[in-house]
Formats: sequence, C-alpha cells, structure tokens
Amino acid sequence: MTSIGTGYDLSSSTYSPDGRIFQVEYANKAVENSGTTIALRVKDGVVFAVEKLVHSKLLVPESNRRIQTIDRHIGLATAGLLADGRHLANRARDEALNWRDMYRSPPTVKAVADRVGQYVQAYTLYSSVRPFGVSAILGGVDKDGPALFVVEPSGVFYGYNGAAVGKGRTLAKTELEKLKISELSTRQAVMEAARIIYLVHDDAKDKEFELELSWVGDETDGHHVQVPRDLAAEAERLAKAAVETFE
Amino acid sequence: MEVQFGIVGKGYVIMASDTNAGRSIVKMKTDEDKIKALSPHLLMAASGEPGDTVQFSEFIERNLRLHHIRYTHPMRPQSAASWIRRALADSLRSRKPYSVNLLVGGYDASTDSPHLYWLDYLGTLVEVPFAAHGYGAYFCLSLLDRYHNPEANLEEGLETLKRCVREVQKRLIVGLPDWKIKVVDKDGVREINLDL
Amino acid sequence: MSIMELNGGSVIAMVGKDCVAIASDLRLGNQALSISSNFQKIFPVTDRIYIGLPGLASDVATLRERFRLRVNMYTIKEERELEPETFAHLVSSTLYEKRFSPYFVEPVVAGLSKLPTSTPESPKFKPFICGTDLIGCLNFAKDFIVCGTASEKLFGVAEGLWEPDLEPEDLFETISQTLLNAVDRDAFSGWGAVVHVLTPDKVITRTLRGRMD
Amino acid sequence: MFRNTYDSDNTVFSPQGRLHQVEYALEAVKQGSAAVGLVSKTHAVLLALKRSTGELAAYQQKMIRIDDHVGIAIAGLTSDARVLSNFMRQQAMSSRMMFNRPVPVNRLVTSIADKAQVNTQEYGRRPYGVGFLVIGQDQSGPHLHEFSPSGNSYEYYAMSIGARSQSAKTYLEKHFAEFADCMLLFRLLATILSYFLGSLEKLIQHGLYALRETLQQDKELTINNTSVGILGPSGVDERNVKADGSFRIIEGAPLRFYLDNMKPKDAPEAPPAAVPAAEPTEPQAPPTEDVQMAEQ
Amino acid sequence: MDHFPTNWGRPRNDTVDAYNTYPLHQRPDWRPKDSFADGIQRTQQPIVTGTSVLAIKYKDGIMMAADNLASYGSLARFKDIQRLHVVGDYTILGAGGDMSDFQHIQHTLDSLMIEEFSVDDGHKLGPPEIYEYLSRLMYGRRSEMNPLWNSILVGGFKDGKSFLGYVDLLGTTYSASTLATGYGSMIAQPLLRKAVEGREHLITEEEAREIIKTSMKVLFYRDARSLNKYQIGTITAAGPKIYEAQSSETEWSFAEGIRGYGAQTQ
Amino acid sequence: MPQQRQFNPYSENGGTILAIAGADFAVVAGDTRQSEGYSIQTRYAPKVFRLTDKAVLAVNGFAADGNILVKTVKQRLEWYRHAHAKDMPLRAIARLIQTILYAKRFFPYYVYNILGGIEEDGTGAVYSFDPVGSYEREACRAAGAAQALVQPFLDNQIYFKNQKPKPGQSHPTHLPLDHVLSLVIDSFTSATERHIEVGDGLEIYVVLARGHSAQGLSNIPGAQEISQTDEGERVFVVRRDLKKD
Repeated sequence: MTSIGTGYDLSSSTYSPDGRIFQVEYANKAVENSGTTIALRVKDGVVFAVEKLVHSKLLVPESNRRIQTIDRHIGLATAGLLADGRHLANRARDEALNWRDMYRSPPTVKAVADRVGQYVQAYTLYSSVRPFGVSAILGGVDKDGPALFVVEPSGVFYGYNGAAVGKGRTLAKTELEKLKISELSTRQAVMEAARIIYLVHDDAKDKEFELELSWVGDETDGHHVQVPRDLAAEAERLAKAAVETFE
Repeated sequence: MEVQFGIVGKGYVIMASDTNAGRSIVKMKTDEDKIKALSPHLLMAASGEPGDTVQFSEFIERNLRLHHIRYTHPMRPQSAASWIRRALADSLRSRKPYSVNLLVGGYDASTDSPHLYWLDYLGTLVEVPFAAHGYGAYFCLSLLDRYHNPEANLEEGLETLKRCVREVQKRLIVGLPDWKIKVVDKDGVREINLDL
Repeated sequence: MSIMELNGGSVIAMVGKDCVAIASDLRLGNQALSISSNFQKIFPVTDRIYIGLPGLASDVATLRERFRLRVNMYTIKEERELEPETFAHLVSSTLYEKRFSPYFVEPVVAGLSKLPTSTPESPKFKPFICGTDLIGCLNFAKDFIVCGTASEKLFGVAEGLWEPDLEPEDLFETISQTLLNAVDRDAFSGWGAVVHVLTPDKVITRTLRGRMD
Repeated sequence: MFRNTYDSDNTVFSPQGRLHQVEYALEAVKQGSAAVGLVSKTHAVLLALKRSTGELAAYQQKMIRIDDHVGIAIAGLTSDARVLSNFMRQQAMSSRMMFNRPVPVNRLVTSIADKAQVNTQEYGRRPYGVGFLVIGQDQSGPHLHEFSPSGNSYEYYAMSIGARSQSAKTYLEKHFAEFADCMLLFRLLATILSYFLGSLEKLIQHGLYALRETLQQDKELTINNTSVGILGPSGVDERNVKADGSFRIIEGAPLRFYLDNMKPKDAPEAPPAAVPAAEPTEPQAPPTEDVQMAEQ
Repeated sequence: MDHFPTNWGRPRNDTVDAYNTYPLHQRPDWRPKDSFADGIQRTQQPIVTGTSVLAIKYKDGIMMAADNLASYGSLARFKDIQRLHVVGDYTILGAGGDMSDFQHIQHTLDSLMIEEFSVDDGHKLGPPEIYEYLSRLMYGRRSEMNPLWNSILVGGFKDGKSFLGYVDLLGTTYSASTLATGYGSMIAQPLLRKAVEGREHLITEEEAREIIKTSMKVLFYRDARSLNKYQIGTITAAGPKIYEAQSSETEWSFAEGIRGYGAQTQ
Repeated sequence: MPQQRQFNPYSENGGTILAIAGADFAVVAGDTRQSEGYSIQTRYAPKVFRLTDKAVLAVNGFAADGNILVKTVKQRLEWYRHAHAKDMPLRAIARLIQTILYAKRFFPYYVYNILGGIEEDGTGAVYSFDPVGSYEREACRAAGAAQALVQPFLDNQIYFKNQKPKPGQSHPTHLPLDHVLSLVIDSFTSATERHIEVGDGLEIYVVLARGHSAQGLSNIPGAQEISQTDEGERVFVVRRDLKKD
C-alpha cells in the first residue's frame, strides 16, 4: 500500500499516482471487517443469510435486523457500516416507490440495483462526501424471475447466482461454487446458506453471532419476509451438525 | 339631498324644509317651496322623486278640497293622513309607484290638538311628536329625542328647530343655506322666517 | 336584508288556562334608524279576538283596514259575532289572494272560541291561537305562536318558559318575560312592548317598558 | 501510526476502513455522566447520574420526555440532545396527527439514527456528540434502545452509556437474566418472604446498583444527583400515575424511598432476599437541598 | 383623489370605485414572469364519477356495497369498475365521486402500505390509522383548494374491533353503524338505520346481505346514475373479501298500465 | 368576468354548543348530531373535547375545521407540556386559540369555539371566540345553529335579565351546579324541539375546581368521572339522549 501517508488517499476526489482512489478501497476494508453476508438465487426465489456478530449479551435477539425490505418483493442485506447500510436501504425504498409512482408497476431488482449503484457512485466523485462503507446485496423476484445483485462501494454492481461479502466471503464463495445453485429450491437454499454461515464463522476471533435468514419466492408468494422460525431453527441445527463433521 | 323636519308643540305644528332643488350635482333652484298647505289647517312637506313630489302633493290637495266640498267639513289631520297613506299604499303596487316621503302636520279644530304624521313612499304611517326625512333624520332625531318638549310654546319650538337646522348645516356635507318654515295652529297656516 | 326586516317588530301569542295572551313590541324602524316607539301591531278584531301583524308596516296598516272591512261585513250579514277559527280562515284566504305579490306580513291570531255548551248566561270558551306565513298557510298550535324578526329568539325562550294551564296573571308573566328577553337579543325589535291577556270576562292590556334601546 | 492524518475530517476513511471522527464522537458520549436503562416484561426504567458544576450550580438535566409512551436519558453534549429530542418529539406528534397512533419506538430511534448517519458522511458537518438510551412501550410491551452518534442503534434488555459505563455494563450483564422475569421472581419471593418491594422497585434497585458502579471513589448516589424515568404501571410508592403507565421522571425527595432501600456497597453479594434494614445511605456531604431543579 | 402615483393617468371609474381600489395597487414587479405567474386555474369538477356506496356494521364486522358503474356525465361510460378497494389486511375502502381521484388515493394508500411492510417491525396500520391518514390527505388537498373529489367509506376489522368511517372532499369525517354516500345518504340511509340501528351485534351475515340487497335495489330503481350490477365487500376476522358482481331482481310490470305523464289514461 | 362554478371549501354541519361558568366550576355542553343540509350524517359525533384536567373546548360549525382545530390545539398544548412540565393555564389556552384562529385570518377555520374550565385562581371561566379569533371571557355563552334560541333563554335564567329580584333580595351572582345542569338540559330539549339541526344526543362536560364537592353531581344519573389532578380538580361527563327526529 504505497500511498499511505503520501496525502493521495485523503479524499475520494484525488487519484494516486498509479490511478487508484484509495478512499474507495479503504471503504471496501470496512466491508471486509463486518460479519459475512451471503445470498443465493435459486430456481424459485432468493435466500439471504447474515452472520450478525453479537457485541453484547444484553442485545435482544431477532430485533436488530441487518436484512432490510425494499419493496414487497425485494430484500437488501448489507455488509459494512450498519448506518450506511440503512441509508442505502432508505434510498432504495425511495427509488422503488418512485418507480411505482411513475410506471404503476413493481420495479425489477435490476432497476433498483442500477439506481442504487448510481447513487453510491455519486458519493465517490466529490471530496465533500465519503464513499459508502457498504456492499449491498439486492435480491428479489420480479417479472423476470429471481434476481440477485451486489452493489460495491465503488458503485459498480454485478448480477450473481450466489453472492458473499464481508469477513468470510472467500470461503463462502468456494462453498457456493460447489453447490448446483440453479437446481436448488429455496428451502434447500436456506439449509445451505445456514451451513455456509456457520462454516465461515471463525469463533476464535468473534465468539458470539446470530444467524439472520430471509427469503422471497414462491414459498412466500413473492413477498420478502423472514424465514419462519421453525425452518430457521431446523437450518441452524443441520448447520451446526454439518460444521462438526466438516473438520 | 333634501331635509325636512316636523315638530309638535303646545297647540301648533312647525314644519321646516330646505329649499334646494338639485339634479345630480347641480343646484337648479334655491327657493323651492316643498311645504304645501293642503287645507287651511293642514300642511304637507314632500321629498323624494322630483316630479312625483309636486304631482302627488297637488293630487292630494285637490282630493282633500273635493272632500271638503262634498262633505262640507274639512278633513281632520288623522283622516287626511290615513287617506294619504291609502293613496301611497295603492301606488306602491301599481305600475308606476310614487316615490315620495311625506310629513303631514295639522291642527284638529274639533279636538283643539296639533298632530304630526310621518309617512314614507311605502305607505308606512305613524303619528309622532317630531319627525324628519332625508339625511336630517340621522343627524337630528337624537337631538329632538333630547331637547323636544311637547308643552313648549312656539318660540321654544322654533328654538329647538334652529338647533336641528344648525346641526344639519354644520355636519351635512351638502350646504343647505335656505329654509322654509311654516306653522299651523288654530289660526291656520302661516310662514315664519327665521334668521338662522 | 329581507323586506320582512325593514321595519322590524315581533309578535307572540300564548295559550293559558281558559285564557290567551298576545304581545308585541312597539318599534317602527327603517333598517337601523328607529322612527317610532309607539307603533301598534296588535289590533282588536272583536272583544274575544286579537290579531298581531308583524312585518312591513305599510302592509300592516293595509291589512288591518281590510280585515276590519271584511269582519264588519261578516258581522252585518251573519248578525252574530265572528268565531276565531272562522277569522283565521278569513286571514288565510285574504293573504292567499295575493299569492304572487304577497303582503309582507306574518299574522298571529289569538282568541277565545265559544264552546257548543256555552250559553248566554254562562258563556264557556276554549283558548284559540294560530299563525300563518305571508301567503296564508295556517298553523294551529296548542302552546304558542311566534313571528317577526325575533322569532328564533322567541321560539327559544318560549319553549323554555311556557307550561300548560297557566292562570291569566302567570300567563302574563310568562309571555312578558319571553317577549322582553327575546327582543333584547334582536336589534330590530324592542323600544317598549304591549301585552293583551284575553280572559272570558275581560281583556287585560298592559304596556311594558323594557330596555328602550 | 499516521492516525492523525485520517482523523480530522468526517469524510475520510482510515486505511483500516475506520471513521476516526465518528469514534471520537463516541468518546464525547463517554464525557457525559452515566445513564443506565433496564427492561422487564412489564416496565422499562432509566436511571441517570446528574452532574453539577459546583455547590451553587443546579444539576444538569439528563432525562427528557418525548411522548406519553417514550422517554430518553442522554449522555454527552446536551445541546445536541436538545436538537435531537425536539426532532423526536415532532416525529412522535406527527405520528399521532397523521395516524392517531403512538409512534412505534424502534422507528423513532431509527429516524434519529438515520439523521446521525448523514452527519458522518457529509463534509462540513460533525457527528452528534450525544448518545441516548430510549425506553418506550407499545403493543409488544416495553423496549429499550441505544442510539449512538455513529448512526447505529440497537435494542437491549439493559444497557448503560456515559462515563465509566463499562462497570455498570458488567453488573447488568451479570444480573440481566433476572430483569426479564422480575415479575416472576417477585411472585416467588412474595409468597416466601414479606419482601415489600414490587417488581418495578426490584428493577430500579438493579438500576441503582449498576449506576453506583459508575461512581468515582468518594461519590455517592443522593436524591440530588440521581434521576429515574419510569414507563409502565404505577409503582408502590407512586401516586396519580395515569392508567396507561405513561413516562414520568422522579427526582428529588421521592427518590429517598428507593435510595434508602439499597444495600451498602461492600455488603457481600447476598441474594436479593436480604431484610431491608439497611441504614440510610445519606451522603456525609452537607445536604444541598436548596439546589433543586424544578420538579420534573 | 387616488394617492397611488403609479395609478395616475390610468383609466378610472369614479361612480363604481371612487378610490380606484380595484385592482389592488401593487408595486410593479419587474421579475420575469412564467406562464403560471398569476396562479394556475385549478378548481376542479368531477369528470368520471361513481355513485353511492353503502356500508353497515354487523355481527362479524363490516359489509360494504357499491355498483360497478363509472359515469361520464349522463353516459354510462365504464360498467366494470370495482369501487371497493382493499388496503392492507384489515381495511376496505368504498368511494363515490371522481374515479381518477380515487385511483390516485388507491395508489397513495398502497404505497403507504408498502412502506409499512418494508419496516417489518410487527406494527401494522389498522383501519383507524388508515382512516386518519386518509382524512388528513383529503383535508390537506381541500385546504389547497384542489380537492380529491370523492366521498369515501372506510370499513375495517382488526384485533376484534370493527370500524366504519366516512370522509369526503372537504375533509368532513364522521362514523356511524350505517353509512351511505351520495344518493344513498338520502334514499338508503333511512332503510339501513331502521334495519341496523341499535342491533349491530345481532345481525348475521345473511341478514346483513338482505339489508344491503334491498337498499341497492331501491337505489337502482331511483338513482338515474346507477347500474344493476354491484359488488359486496366484507371485512371480518377472516380478513377482507370482495365478492363477485351481482344484480337485483327488479319488477317493472306495474309500468304496463301507465300512459303518458300525468292523469292521462289512454 | 364570467362567474365559473367555484369549489366551496366550507360546509355547515349544524349542532349547538353552550358553556356556563359557575363560581368554582364550568359546564361545557354540546349536542352530538352532525348534519349537512336536511340529512343527518351521524347521531354521535362529539363536539366537546377535554384539553387538560382543567380545560374543555367545544367546537361548532364546519366539522372538518373543528376536528383539525382541536387536534392542532392539543398538539400545541403538548409542546407546552414538553417545555414547562405542566398544563397550560386556561387564560393562556384562550390566547393560544386566538393566535391559531387568526393565523388563518384570510382562509378561516369556519368554527365557533367556546372554551370552558378553571382559571389559575380557581374560579370557573368561559371564553367565547369568533371564527377569526376575537375572544372574550364571559359567564355564559351559546353558539351554533340554535344560538339564537338558547342565548336569550340563558340571559333570562342565568343573568336574570328583565327580572326584578324579590323586594330586599338580589339575584344570586353564581348559580349552584345542579341548577345550572338542569338549565343546560332544558336549553337543549327546547332547541331540539324547534331546530331541525339539533338532537340525537347531549354531552355535558363539568370541570370542578379543587375543593368543590361532587355532591352537585351525585344526584345527576350517569355522571362519569374522566380525570382528576393531584390538586383536586375533576372532570365529569354527563350524557343524555335527545329526540332523534
């Protein structure tokens, strides 16, 4: 990291001699330091799973939500600065509502991702603002079927069948590539997602974590909602068992 | 912009009227006599639509004289006033109603008492101790409420009248310099000139 | 400003025990200007029938004369005194004649009508009151009739104060309180009042002074 | 190293992806005196240590009423607290005006969290220098939330913020299991012992013990430097509390009932069933009766 | 004498306005003017309109009814318009008046429900809240002199409580156990009140249906802008339900004997 | 200039309200019918609202403006409670209402308000307003559709106008609560008889100053206490039916 202390990395409106915007790269660092967030696009829907690091026993379980709902059929899970994530979610909601105002029909996930991407990119152009310390996974089922996109702090976004961001993203990606995602059903995807989160969780560094699961698809007649408690408990039980046998 | 007063006192009725004849903003005549003696003991002051006032006054005078000739006795003030009211009431709903406001003052020889009647073009009739027509009413009815004395002799009555005329001349935006004052009592009708 | 409110004035009639009362204010005005505080609006029709005529003063006088004519003609032809019910219908038909250019007056009739059982020696009467609108729609009420510029106020106070079977003196008190309190809240009525209480043997007439403003 | 080049503007990420200005803002919260919040199944309480700049000065306000069903305790720059609490009051009122509905507590907290987030992202703005503990009650019962200037907000069973709040946190983490079923515990105890304290009082006791942990060496909890905010049905010692148990702040003399029932600091960690014969823990320092904030 | 120098030399009409008070003197404004400078003409009138909506409280909740007609003046323009609309899980709206304004309201309320769904914190907007929001919306637009030209019934059932309220283009709000808009308030309301008032909790669904059916039939007979095709909507513990369109059996045979208009007999 | 069809933002919803101040109490009453033209919209739409433990506001005229006005006043009172940790005194509420009304001087709230309650000095008080905020403290005031019917009756029975006291005595300056309540009920039954927009139901709010014993209310069936302050002020509501024709 040659440019530390050289003064080229103090604002997102400054290029370093080798043509990089360090503030955006530092923003990505913030993403990497946060709990793993993955999502799977399967045949009949999309599943989200988040490794929510628990920083205090006093936290009330299930009430501090990391997966937001953007529209009836679109969910958004973020990794990185929690507050930046909520800001993006609010913006995404406005964009979806604006789409409905204009076209009187539900927005496609791609359309929302595109608009969120432009919004995030704008924050990387000026020195008066800092980039979003967040990678946002947008998923949902629209008229073109299930869709999954990840918007990075630079504003660029790609479509995925399986996506992983945050701490354990590399291990999670390898696990996702092993799966034949396109043949999975959402129910199976929930099991797999839970397993991967338990797998990537490194209980040496941060002991406590809470698994947050949500999905959207035929099972929920197109609504992005939390995975029902019984199914989530079942997934966690299997995930715990799978992790022991994995070593 | 016509003003007329009537005041009843001990055995007399004073009638006063301005002498202006105006059309819109022009003062056409300054010696118009608006108070007509209908009969030896009956005075009538008329104001309102130019033309109607004179036409109606003469119409009434002729009819009262006809009554006097036909029934040998002059009509008493109360009956005359009622007859005049009937004429106005009928005219109100006729094709071309008279637009005339009147004060009728007279001395009733049979009861030795003076009477004053207020009539408007609608045919509203009421006997009153003092009366006024035109903008003078707004300025002077309150004065008359305060200063009128039914038992006053002629001199005191004229004094009260002077108060009213001076008030009108002071406050009314239109100047009314000349006034015609007539009195009816048991001796009949006579004109008084008052140095205002 | 409707023509009914040009001269101002209000009338109320009330039923008591074998007696009726009719009262009115004494003001004659021309919109806000008060002309006379002694303008009678209630006229005797017979010893046992009185009529109150609030509204346009000119029509009040005209109607009063027309009713007097028609009542006298009735009395001469029938050689008997007129009954209140009959007079009420006379009023109604007189007004309806002018259906499309009406007299601006809302008459109120109060009277004592002779009972069939009544004999010249011991005459028996039943209280009768009625009111009509300006084109003669009859309204026979059992308790009270109100009209004029203070009619709403009269309704309010009368409904509160009136009770059935009031003796003549109590009826006088009730109708006086009703009229005075009502006219005190009305700019176009007031300047004194007159009350007539009709009882089988006599008519009590009293003039009230009130606020005079 | 190089930390000081990345910590002057709020729009600058450090190489490790941290926002130092925001972290420093959290330090500002620690400058404020301690505040503690606890929640049971029926009640939510806030307790705060009030500071006074001297014998002649009044004690600083630490607790603010937002609506009938929401109250907050603040730690840090009180002027920032004023701005944010006004905004919360407007949000609460507009929810009643628009929907005739008490604002759900979590939405109130996220609304100011979102506001705070913007200050961590735009140049020329500084993050807020105040943290809140927010208690509220709605159909799903009482709640406790923590708002921090970073824009993060979390829901807790119990929490403390401000100076030396860590020591209170350790107390709370040790006993928080008891808060939830304070009601349960009380019923059990009531039958066995004539323990006159109700469940609310039990909750307040825990709060006071936690608050006491944050005191400096020679300091004591007194009726002047302590403030208690309560949400939920009326307590034993309370009068005229509205039926819906709306938020009320207790300061001054009425606190004596709670303070007198505290066990002295060094007593062994006896089970809470100790007979309440503890001598009054009135501070040796001359009573500063005259220095009184207006009755809240 | 007109004391404003900027008015000197301007045409004046003394008889009507001695002091030339109209138009009110204003300092000349030299800023560039756009075409909306003197205010756009926005006062409305309803174009495509729906007629009455009826609603009653009964044992299990609320029953509402509205015919499927949207008139264009006197033209029966659209015959398959659903004037009952479900909002959220506990509320039904029924609207008369301008149908374009009603569609705007439907969209606004749906967007509101999406926002509530997105927060996903267990708090759901019930009928009283939606009613209050709609009342504020209608009153707000009225206060801008640009009203939403509708009269709306809001029926709902949540947490065991039934709700029925009315709000219209002026923002006037009221609730009762029987409500009706437009002609319904004149013709149907007396029938509904006689059948329902005081015994809301005794009326079964069948009985409620009968009450609504008779009123809708009378309205079809008497309302010249009605259609014999209407829908009933119910909102009970089981949630909102809008039934298929139905018609009233009508009886016109008495007409045979009628000739001409009045007393004519041949 | 052609006269186009203008949208009229106002309407008249009938009903009548009245308030009477006693020495140490205040009574504020209103019927519960809401009508438009000849149609009854509902038989129960409250027009009288409790603002604080010592203040009650009655609104009458255009119902939409009335409801919004009450909500706005309550919100302003909430701000006062936030700032001062106590309820706004009656005198200040009256001035507050004036400012709120006058703010819309050129697009008024078409509402006649009457505010009743207990002043800071413990005396009963009534304030009456016109739609644009001119207000005055009085002993008794009626407003609304049947104002013309009720006000003269109150002049006579409360202020004893046109009545001479018995020789040697003088009219009572303040009437006892039970007598005032009977006058209120008579006023509304009379108004119901003669005015089509009044009827269905009557709601009477009674605000008692501290120390005023509630015996005046004990013999009134259906008196229901709805609030009480530490110092002792109490608010009751009494409901009656009125003719439904």
